[in-house]
Amino acid sequence: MGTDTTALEHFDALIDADERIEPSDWMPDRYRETLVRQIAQHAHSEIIGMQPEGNWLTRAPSLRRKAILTAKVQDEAGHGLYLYGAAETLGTPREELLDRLHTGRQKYSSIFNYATLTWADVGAIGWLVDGAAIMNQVPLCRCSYGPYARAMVRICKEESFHQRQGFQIMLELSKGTDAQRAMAQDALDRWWWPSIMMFGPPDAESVHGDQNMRWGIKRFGNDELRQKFIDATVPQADLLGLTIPDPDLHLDEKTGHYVHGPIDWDHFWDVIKGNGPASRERMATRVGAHEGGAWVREAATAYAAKRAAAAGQDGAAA
Amino acid sequence: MGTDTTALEHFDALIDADERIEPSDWMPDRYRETLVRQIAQHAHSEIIGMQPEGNWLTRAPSLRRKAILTAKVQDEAGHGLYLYGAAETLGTPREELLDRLHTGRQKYSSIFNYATLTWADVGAIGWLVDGAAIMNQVPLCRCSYGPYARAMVRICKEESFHQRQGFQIMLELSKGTDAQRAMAQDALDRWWWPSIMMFGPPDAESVHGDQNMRWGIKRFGNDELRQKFIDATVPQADLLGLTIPDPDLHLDEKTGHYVHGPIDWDHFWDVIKGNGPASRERMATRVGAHEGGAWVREAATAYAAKRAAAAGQDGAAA
Amino acid sequence: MAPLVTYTLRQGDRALVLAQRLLEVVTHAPEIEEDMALSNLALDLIGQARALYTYAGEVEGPTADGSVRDEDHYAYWRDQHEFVNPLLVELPNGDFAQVIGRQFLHDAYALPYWQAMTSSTDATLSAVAGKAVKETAYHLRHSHSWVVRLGDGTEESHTRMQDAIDELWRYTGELFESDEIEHELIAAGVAADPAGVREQWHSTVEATLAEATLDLPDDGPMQSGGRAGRHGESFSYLLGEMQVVARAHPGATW
Amino acid sequence: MAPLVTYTLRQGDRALVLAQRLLEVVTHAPEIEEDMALSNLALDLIGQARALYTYAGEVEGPTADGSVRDEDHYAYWRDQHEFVNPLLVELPNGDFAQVIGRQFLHDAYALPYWQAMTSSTDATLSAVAGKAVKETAYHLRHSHSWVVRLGDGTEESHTRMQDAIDELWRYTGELFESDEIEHELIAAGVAADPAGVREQWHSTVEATLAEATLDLPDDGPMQSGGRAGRHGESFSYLLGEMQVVARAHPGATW
Repeated sequence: MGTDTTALEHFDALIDADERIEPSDWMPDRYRETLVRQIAQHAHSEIIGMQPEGNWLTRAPSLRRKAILTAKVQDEAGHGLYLYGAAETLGTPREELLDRLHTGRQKYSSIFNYATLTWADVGAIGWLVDGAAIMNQVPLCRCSYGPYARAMVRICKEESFHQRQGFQIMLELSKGTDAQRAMAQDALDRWWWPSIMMFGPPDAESVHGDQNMRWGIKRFGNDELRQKFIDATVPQADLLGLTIPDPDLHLDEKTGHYVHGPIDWDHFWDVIKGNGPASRERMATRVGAHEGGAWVREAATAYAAKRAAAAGQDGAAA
Repeated sequence: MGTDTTALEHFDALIDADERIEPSDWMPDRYRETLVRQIAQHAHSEIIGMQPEGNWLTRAPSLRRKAILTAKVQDEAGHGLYLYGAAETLGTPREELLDRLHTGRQKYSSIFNYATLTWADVGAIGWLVDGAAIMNQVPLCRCSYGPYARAMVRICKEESFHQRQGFQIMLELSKGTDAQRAMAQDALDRWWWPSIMMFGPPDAESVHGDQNMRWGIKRFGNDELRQKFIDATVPQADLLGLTIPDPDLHLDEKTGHYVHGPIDWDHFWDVIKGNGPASRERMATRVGAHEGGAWVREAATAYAAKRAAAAGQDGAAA
Repeated sequence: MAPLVTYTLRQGDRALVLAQRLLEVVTHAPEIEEDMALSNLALDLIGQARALYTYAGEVEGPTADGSVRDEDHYAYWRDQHEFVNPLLVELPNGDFAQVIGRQFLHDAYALPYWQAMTSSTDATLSAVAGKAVKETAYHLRHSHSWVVRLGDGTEESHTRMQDAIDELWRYTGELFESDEIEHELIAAGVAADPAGVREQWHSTVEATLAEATLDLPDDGPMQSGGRAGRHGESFSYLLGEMQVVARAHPGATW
Repeated sequence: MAPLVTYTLRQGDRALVLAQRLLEVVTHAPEIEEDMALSNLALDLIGQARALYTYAGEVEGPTADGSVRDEDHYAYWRDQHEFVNPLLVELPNGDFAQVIGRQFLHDAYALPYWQAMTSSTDATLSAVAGKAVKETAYHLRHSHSWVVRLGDGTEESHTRMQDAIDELWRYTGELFESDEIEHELIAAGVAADPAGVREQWHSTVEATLAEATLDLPDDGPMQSGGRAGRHGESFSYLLGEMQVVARAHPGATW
């Protein structure tokens, strides 16, 4: 490869041909930085996302649900690891990325700053939050950056299973006792608006949209994905016999799309800024686990060093 | 006061006249050491004794019972403080006594090394353990050492109230649902033998008995107190409709006393040695609270010193 | 539910939930005197809760079967969303500075609150207030003293105390919220006006923090929701523990 | 209750209670790989418990109303004294060394146990054993590795790991107890002989501790009672938490 211009032309050509950029390819600094941030924040979201559902592992009301939820939380840890791995191919080690999370320089999806108050919240998260995440993530399976796209393919497969399980929980509750139905409705009441906010603010207000679109990091606008999600989800709520907590929600016969009421974007930005109901708790748990576990990681490092030294000596002696 | 011999004669005269020895009186070293140990271990028992019942404060099944139990645990803390105060009059500060507890050099009543597994255990402890403690303690209200005797008078008053409350719990349970009756019987099954062991091994095997009797520290033998307790308690169990877990227990028509089956003294010594079901937990909680609270006590000391220094300066300036 | 019932339950739940947190500390306090003090606090708060729950039952009136809900109904048989305490009192226990910080910020509210309530046009609430004022004065003296000792003690205690106040601050706003439920009660002289209570609270807190050489936090966004039955994640654990024995034996008496 | 039922429940409870303690650690582990490993452990143990509980229900046979007790009956509707797990697995979580220590001492028992049970004359238990052996081999590899890393890591990790093993030791004896309930089952080839299992357990433990530069504790008095339904004080809290949602909705399906 000759000059930077040639490298950029080559890069642009790959992008234009909808081909994958791999770790060994040249890439603009901004592309690399944007991806590191996006992939890392996605990874952080998986890790932090273990907490609201992890909150119900010990209390799951049947052994089958306990097993399914445990498998889900385990998957989320795995997703986090894949994604940190993908981010590491761009040159930043996991430890540095975690440090950015712990010090607030990188964020995670704000949806996880809400509290899971009942067992039905576990169902609502699977149904709505994973549902919204899938909407956001399926397009990323065709993201220009290879390692990220491949991680997303693996993740999307598992996440659609999780979403079905969440919906199953809601279905059982809505067919169940009065108390179960009330629990399901209450969870929907609390998770609906935060879930549709997961797609981010209206495109008109979005900052990085265009460049990310051009680079194949983002494929669809926020509003388009949000609409897609709502159109898919309203019939599911009808099937459950539950009421979406939006009095303005109605079907526009002409367009065939559901029109929703005004979203409280002030609340959205407030939660982004760290004032969500469980924001402090999420970080305290994450940082607490990391700092509390430092002696364990140090021990593992020390042990590995001892083994390496012994192997070195064995090699020398041999 | 002239020579030691005169002091000893004076001391013996007080003892023989059943009068009180006060802190300012001369007393033999062995008398002082024995009392420090006995009073301190009594204090330790009150403090450690807060734990088995404290274990049910958050789960008491009615607000009235919650309040009564809270008051009881608070009283026990108070008893501990009175007793440390009494021991301190003999020259050993509380901090030193607590240190002896925390390092195992001084003990506490072994009865508190058993676990409270259900709400009924709270009733059983009040009924049986406080009942046995009262048997042991009422004679101490006439102990030769003044501060100890006076502390015991205050304590006995409150403890008989506690015992009645414990019996009330058992009464409600035994008149209640099948599950409540079963809970009460199960608690009696687990607390009976440990309670009658509270009086200590048979007099024939007791080490310090005679000297302590002569000094008015101990008034009655272990067997006598144990008999008294059993004679009082069996009719109470009958009233509750509960069965004492001793198949050999029967009334000796001739003597009018209840004869009990063999006591497992091996188990008693095993628990004394630290192998009770909750022995480790009791010490871990106590030592944990003490060590965990060191920074708090240091702060209080530092603050007091600052205030004293400021007052000194004010005094100098005035 | 009638506004007076919700209002009364808010105070009762505030007392009971705080008592429950304090009971968790007993046998774990830094010194025996504090095991005593905290259990004494809890005992007073349980007493307040019992009086308020009993009153709520009377105001709600007989149920379908003719019985009146008693204090234990409200404590053991309501679910999470029916508890309407402010979030401050349900926060999990942290270190002793956090326990004292929560207590102090609460007591500095509760004293002027109960003082104002001695003038309530509701005779029962006014009577509860008469007793609670005396108790709360002692509580505040105790928590104030500890804030000062810890704030002006050692470097470690100062840091812990400041951290505690900083973390707790976002839960203080909710103490002074009022909503439609309370507006008519305030107008009727039944409920204390939160604005007046807040003034005294702030004055007490400002003075105590200054004496303790601690910084007064700036007001930032406030957490809220408890008074509307929306709690934090730790609350369902608290409730589960508190209610487990009672609920295992429906209809039983103790 | 038939000896086979009690015996089966002992194994099922051992698995479920241990899984429950592991689930408490998830999101609090020292690294993400451990959150994964511990949840994977828990998942396997839950699976073993489900199979064993289902079998216990079949062996117990239909109840008065003709229904057979299912896995959820045993998990959610039995009381404390009916759970017959050994005390080791119900111990509250301490630091990571304690969690690993408990796991290792357990896995070193469970592997030879399940290996022996593959030869059980009871076809169901033998089938459960076939699956459990594979899972437990992985579990033991994981816990063994951590014992070695922590024992031969830093001074701090060594101390913590030694302390954990020393504290846990008094709970190991119960794993190898047998009573009248088990004697006939052992004689019939249904149940593994604890003596044989103990030999392999001891051999594994001795080798691992040596590799980890840890001291093998002396056998002292052993704690006991779990297998007879007499638990420690922390167990009622574990059970209360595990069962709270299910018991709040009797008859509901999930």
